[in-house]
Amino acid sequence: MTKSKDNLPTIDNVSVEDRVTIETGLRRGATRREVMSWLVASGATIAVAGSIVTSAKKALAATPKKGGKLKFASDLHGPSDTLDPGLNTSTIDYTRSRSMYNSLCQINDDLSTRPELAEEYSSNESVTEWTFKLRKNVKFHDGSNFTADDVLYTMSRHYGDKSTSTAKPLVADVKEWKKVDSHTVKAIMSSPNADLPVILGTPQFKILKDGTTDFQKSVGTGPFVTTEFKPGQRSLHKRNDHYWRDGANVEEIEIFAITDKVARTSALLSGDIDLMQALDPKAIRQIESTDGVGIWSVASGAYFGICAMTHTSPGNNPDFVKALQYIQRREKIVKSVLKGQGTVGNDHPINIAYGADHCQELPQRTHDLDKAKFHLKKSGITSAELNVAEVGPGMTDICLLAQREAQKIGLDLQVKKVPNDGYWGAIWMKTPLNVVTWNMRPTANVMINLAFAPDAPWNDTLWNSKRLGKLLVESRGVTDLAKRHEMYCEMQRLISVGSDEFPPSGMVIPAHRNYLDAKSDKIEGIGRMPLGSLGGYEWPEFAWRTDA
Amino acid sequence: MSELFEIDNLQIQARKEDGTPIPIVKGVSFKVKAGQVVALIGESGSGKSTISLATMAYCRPGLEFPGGEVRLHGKDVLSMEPQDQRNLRGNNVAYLAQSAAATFNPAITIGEQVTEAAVLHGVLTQDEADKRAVALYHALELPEPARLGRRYPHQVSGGQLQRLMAAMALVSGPDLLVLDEPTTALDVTTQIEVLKAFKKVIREEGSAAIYVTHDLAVVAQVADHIVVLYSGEIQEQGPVDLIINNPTHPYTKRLMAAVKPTPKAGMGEDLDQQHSRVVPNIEVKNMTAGYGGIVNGKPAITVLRDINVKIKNSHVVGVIGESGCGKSTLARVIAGLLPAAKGEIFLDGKQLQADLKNRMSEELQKVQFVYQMADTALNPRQLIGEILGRPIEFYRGIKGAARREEVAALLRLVELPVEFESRYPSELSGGQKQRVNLARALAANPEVVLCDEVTSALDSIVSSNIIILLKKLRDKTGVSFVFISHDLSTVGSFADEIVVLYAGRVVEQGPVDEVLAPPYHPYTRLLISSVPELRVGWLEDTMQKREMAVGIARGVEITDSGCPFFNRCPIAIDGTCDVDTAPIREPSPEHYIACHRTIEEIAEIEAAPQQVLHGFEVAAPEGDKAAKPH
Amino acid sequence: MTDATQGAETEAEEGKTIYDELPDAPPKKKLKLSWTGKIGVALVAFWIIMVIVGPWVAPFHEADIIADDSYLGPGYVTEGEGTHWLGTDYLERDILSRILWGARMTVGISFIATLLAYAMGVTAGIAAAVKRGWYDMILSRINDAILSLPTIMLGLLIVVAFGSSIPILIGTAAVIYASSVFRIARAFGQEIMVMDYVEAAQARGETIWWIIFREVLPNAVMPLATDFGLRLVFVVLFISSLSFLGLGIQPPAADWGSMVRQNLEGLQYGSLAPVWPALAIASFTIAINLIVDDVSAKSGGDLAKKMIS
Amino acid sequence: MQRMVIQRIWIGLATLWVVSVMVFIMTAALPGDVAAIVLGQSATPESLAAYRAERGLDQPLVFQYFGWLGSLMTGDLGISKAGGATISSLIAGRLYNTMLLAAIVAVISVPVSVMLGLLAAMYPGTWIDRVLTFGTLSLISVPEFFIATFMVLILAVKLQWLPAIANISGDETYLELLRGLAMPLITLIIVVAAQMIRMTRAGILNVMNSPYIEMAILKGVRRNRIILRHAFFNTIGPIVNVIALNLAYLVSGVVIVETIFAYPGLAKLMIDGVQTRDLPLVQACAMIFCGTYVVLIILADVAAILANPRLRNPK
Repeated sequence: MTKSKDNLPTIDNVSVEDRVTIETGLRRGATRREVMSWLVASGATIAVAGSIVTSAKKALAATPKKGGKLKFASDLHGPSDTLDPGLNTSTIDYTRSRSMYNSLCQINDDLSTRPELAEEYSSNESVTEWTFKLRKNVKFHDGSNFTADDVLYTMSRHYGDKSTSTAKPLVADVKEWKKVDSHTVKAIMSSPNADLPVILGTPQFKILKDGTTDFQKSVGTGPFVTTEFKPGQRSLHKRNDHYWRDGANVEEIEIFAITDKVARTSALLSGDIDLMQALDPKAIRQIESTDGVGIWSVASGAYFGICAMTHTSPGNNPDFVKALQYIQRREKIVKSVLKGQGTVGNDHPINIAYGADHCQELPQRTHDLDKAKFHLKKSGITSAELNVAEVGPGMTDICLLAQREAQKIGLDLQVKKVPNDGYWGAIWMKTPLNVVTWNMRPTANVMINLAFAPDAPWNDTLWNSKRLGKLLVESRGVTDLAKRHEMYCEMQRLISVGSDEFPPSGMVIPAHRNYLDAKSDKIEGIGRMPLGSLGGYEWPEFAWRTDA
Repeated sequence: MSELFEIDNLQIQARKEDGTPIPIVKGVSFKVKAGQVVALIGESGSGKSTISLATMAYCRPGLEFPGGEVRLHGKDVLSMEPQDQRNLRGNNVAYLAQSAAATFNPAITIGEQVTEAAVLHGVLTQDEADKRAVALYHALELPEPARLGRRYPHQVSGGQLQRLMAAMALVSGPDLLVLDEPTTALDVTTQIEVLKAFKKVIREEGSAAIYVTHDLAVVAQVADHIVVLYSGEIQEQGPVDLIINNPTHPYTKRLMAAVKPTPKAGMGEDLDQQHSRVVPNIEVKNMTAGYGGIVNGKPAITVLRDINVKIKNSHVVGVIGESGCGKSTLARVIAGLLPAAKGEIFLDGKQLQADLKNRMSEELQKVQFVYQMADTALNPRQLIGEILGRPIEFYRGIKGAARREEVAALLRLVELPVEFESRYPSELSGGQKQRVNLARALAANPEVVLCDEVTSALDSIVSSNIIILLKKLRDKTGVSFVFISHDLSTVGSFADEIVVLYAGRVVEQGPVDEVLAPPYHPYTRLLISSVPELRVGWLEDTMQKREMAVGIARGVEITDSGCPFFNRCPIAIDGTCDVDTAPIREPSPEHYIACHRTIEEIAEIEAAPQQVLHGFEVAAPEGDKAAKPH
Repeated sequence: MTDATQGAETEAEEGKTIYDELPDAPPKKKLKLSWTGKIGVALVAFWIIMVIVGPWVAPFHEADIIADDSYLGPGYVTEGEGTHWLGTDYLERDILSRILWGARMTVGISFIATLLAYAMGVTAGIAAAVKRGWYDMILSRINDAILSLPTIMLGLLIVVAFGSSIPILIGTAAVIYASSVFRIARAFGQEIMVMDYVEAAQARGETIWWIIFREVLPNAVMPLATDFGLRLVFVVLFISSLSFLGLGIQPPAADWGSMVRQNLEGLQYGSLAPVWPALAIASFTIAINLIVDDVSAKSGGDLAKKMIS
Repeated sequence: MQRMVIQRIWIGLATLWVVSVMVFIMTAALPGDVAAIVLGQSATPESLAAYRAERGLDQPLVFQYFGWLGSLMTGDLGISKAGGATISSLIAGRLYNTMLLAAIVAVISVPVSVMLGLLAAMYPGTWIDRVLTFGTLSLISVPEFFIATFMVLILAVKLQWLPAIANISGDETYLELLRGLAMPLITLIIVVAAQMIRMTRAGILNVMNSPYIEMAILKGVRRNRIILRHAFFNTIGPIVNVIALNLAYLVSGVVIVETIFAYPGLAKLMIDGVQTRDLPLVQACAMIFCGTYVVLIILADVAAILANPRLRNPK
């Protein structure tokens, strides 16, 4: 049984900005006509606008039902599965953490923040000190009360040599965590940072019980209690009946992984699972043409990058990098590789998904073999080896496209496929030409800070731009939006084009990908927060069954 | 007598690649009357086995029946329905193959295999069949008939297996018995044993038989009628005494000629004294050898004890004994293939290392070994030219054209056409292969050639030709031969000296004429009288002889103390022979007999042949002879 | 001289002229292939030709991403490009072309790998049979060790350690399958070692190498040849199962195994994209097995046919 | 025979040791270590150092090996370097699953395939033979992941008869378990049965050359009896050997099936172990696999001896 769905855009595939406008508008109770008029004004046809609004309404309309069991299949698991948020690296970890812990602050779909375990939070004028008022009468699964000590303990795990936290750098600029009283903590910053709440909303900063060390069966304050945890096999999470707020709709969640993507899709199609992460773009057609299931695609700033290390040949030659950028068939990649579930990239990480910080002024780089030939000639380079691992669905194919184009301009680009495991340790940032993929980060500043700041530990191309570093720090304090936009625009230009005195970053970013997952129609309440799969891993608390 | 069985203008053919037929049997016809034994004789390749299988409407894969009839009770079996043919096999017509060892299924008990046919064809119930089998075991004089059925083929001796084959064939009381070379592979003593048994049961069962062999002497003992075959055609046929006593056809004559004469003094040749030397070529001094780990000069399983043998150059020393007596081992020890546990070996007076790994190339070159089975001795993937050329090149460093010349010379020497150098062993006949096998040894320009049973696996005609060749070679090359065989008459006709081995010990040795003339060692005696003569009724006569009484019935027992032949010796002295090692007597220079009896005693016993001083009456098989066919 | 021997001699002289010694058996027929066997030979021949000429007869380059869309059905025509006789794959490439190019990878690599495996396995195996003792002991243990681990595991270990370049792939397959070859070769070797002609060579004082390569090996060729066929099939399948872990032959080079793998999604909505390469694999491996079956167990079959129910 | 078995056990232990060394060296040779893999893209020099210190990865490899060997002697499999769970807890359930699957497959496939093999050998060249030969050929000639996926699409996605995955957890009813296992079972049975059928057939036809078979024919023995009584008993040795190897494969080699059906078994676990460089885990699996192999081979030899009177009761 297949049915054809009309190809009109739905709320799923409008830009984040528009979406936020529409949804907030509708929430504020704007009429359908009002919202449509905004859209039409912004250049959409009536039909388009209509379908968008309909889908948006549908998303908001229904009220959650309680009960039922939900089976979620992720793409990767193994002996390294862990319930230690500090070591979380994979979707399955994030999702499990989200179901059993809470954060201080929670990130909204529009990337603004709202309080979670922190009742309220505020900073001083200069944004050098943040104060968090903690919720009272929140209980951990073992019944003990949540207090400031738990926060301090949690934060302490992200500092010091003993710390294995993967998020250390994010909070490096917090000088000290201070306990004011049993339910108040202060964060003293070394430099102003307006983004701290957002950062604390990222998975690694889930709040643990003071003194937790055994993560085989750990306790949190979250909506679900972990009743079974077998690394690399599965975990069961029962609804937390004493949850401190009204959440957790389904009775139980089973979380495991089906590593074979074909099998994963089949499992969804056959109804053996309700929710799957990482849908292979190849399979979209099949999902779309089958009743009872649908794709869940969230536009985001996540991107594929080809990194030309700037400290060595060929990446230290700006012309080579330009050639590499001009041979990218960006539209083709979005169409053929991503099957439409993505947006073209402009060789810098900050796309429209970052809203105001995105720089529309910067001209879109296009596929131009003549320019490419010209720059290649200028660089005098004729062959290069590109190390590729399938770090994201389609990475290899993107490189294959590039390889074919490279041939046309007389560049012998050898694509060397390497296994995923060990890639980050042995290939990435170590070989002259390699690939990378980044999830979207809550703010442009965090994103650039992670991957482009001169002192960033994960500076993909070892690109050292003092100017960028300066802008990055300054921008954090700036509150004037126009000024701020200008600064971000310059950063994006530096990364993508470079300036007269500084070469570009050596990053080639041909495309940004949507988070492409799939779900059974029976499951509602999946959010659209664009920082990770299935609405930034936020779904466990809000998902519900229509057939419950 | 009615025509029980009739073969009428039988033709059998193979086909070439392109499908053109190659006739194997070309219109053969003969009859078998009830109770009659017809012998098909001829050398291998004459099609006699193929014909014998045709009696059961069976031919080997790749063969086919283009024409002719095979009638049993007047009914043609070739044109029968497959079902009926099957009911025929093992029921009306039963088959005894040449090698029982191969034709018994290693995984099934003897009893089941023997009774199978009768039970499957519904001739007998299992119990009846078992009873009958036991009866046949008795009749065939097999040991422990009651328990034999529960044993597995590998647990009984070759001779016994051969007789068990007979039981297997006879169990369902067939009208016709087909025996394909049933005794060829056996020792003379065993052969007699088996022949005797066959003849007896065939007589008792009253069934007709087709007896396929190449050995006229054997035929003379068992057959009533003889059919002489050559390359798929009948040369001559007629009643046994007619053919035996005055053969007319040249081919039959030739077969007669190839029959081994009774070994007796003077059958050999006086050797010319050319290239003789004082130092013997090879001298073996009180050597002990065997298998398994050696503990203070004594191997786990001792095969040879205190052997002393001299081989004068350009002499032929024949080593004789039943299988398992250690004669092959002796050759292997001399060749260094099996290091001796104790004792020395001298080559031209120089002591040889026990293990050939430690011998020098020229020592290896001087002593060459010829294997019994040319099939396994010649690498099937090497051309004759390579097989012969390699030792020439290896030992004598002759290469290229010179080497080819040498090879050609060798081929001429062994009377083979020079073209053979570019053929593979599989393209040669058994005799030709054996010649190549010899040539390879000669290729090394050796001083001593050790021939291990080189004629045993061959037809009488072929082997007699080989012997003739060997004699020529000895005279031409002046090489010394150690000629190992279980066939006394062959040895007698070729050797200058004879060493008689029994159970790993030398019981008699000396110049051929001395050894083959009285006084004999009792064992030598037994061997001599076991060689079948080309004379109807010889079997019966010889079975009357005293030495047969105990000699045939029993098998070899390796003993540590006393004379190993004790249990088969008609003149043994209880309490002495079984306890003390026999003293060495020297009736004449260089002629030694190891026996407790003095030469005189032996002589006078020889004079009065019939009384048995030790052991048993002629073993009469106990149990019911009344096993009649239904 | 006695009459008997005298007679024998003269008769024999004359006999030789009239009656030559007869050949022991009717001339052996060389084995003739049955129709199945012939089909096998034809198919194998076809693929071997493709290994050589594939890229030239293929309508497109294996890496051309030119079709209008992915998973197009057989016979679809892309304007200005040409017809995709077998349709297109997930990345809008022409399947027929990739299969033809792939022959080079799949058949070629497997073949070389198997050859290597034999070179190693047979030499070591027969050497073990000839030398015996410690040499045999050590080799056999290492061999058991390799055999006892799942092939795909070893594949993973080696390929991940050294990267999945074509030489590495070949080496990996060779090493892994050399161990099973070793086993067989050793067995045959031991059978042949008991033959007198080997002992004769040893008695002559020949070197170990002469014995291995001139006496033993030539006699093991036939049985090993049939095994070679089967082994080749296993290698083909092994390499395709490596591609299941993404360790097989690497893109854009097409090999049949990874083609099946990468297009599996196609199956989910009835595209034949993964079926074609699967057929290619099957056609090749089945062909080889048909030949092997024909060559081996033939005589056994003949005798078996003579059985009457 | 006892002597032989004991000797084999020693040889087996030697093999186990060789394997442990081999696996250790190979795994250690892989690029990146547990820390690098686990922390992945978000690793920093500091966090790497901290992680290594925490999991005792900073000791020299040789120490690690002998440490492992030592604790193995005391029956302790150690702790996963990746997740921190004890190896035994990781393995326990999966070992059961693997053995369960292997056992069921064996119980079904062995008798069936031996019978079919005999059937094919009984009627060589007939349609039965050709069908069996060609059928088995086709089945061993297609990658198993193709067979498996194909089946999933038909039986699970299209017809929705069976679940597409078999991530059994032990709390299913027998029916659920059976339904879940159905497709993995079918796939594996197909794969191993095809092999064993062919081997059985070949083995029998091989024996058919021997003179004692001709003798049986000449005794007028029926076809079935020739095959079942005369030929089969002399083929048991080789056949059992093939069976043993196939069973070993069922325990260790079924990665693909485990992956496609998300079946929590050992093979996939070992792959995961390798991919995370989790030495103790990899070693544990390797030991289990090698052990199984050794035991099966010994059993095969014993069976061969029991089937062969020549070896069973010498003169």
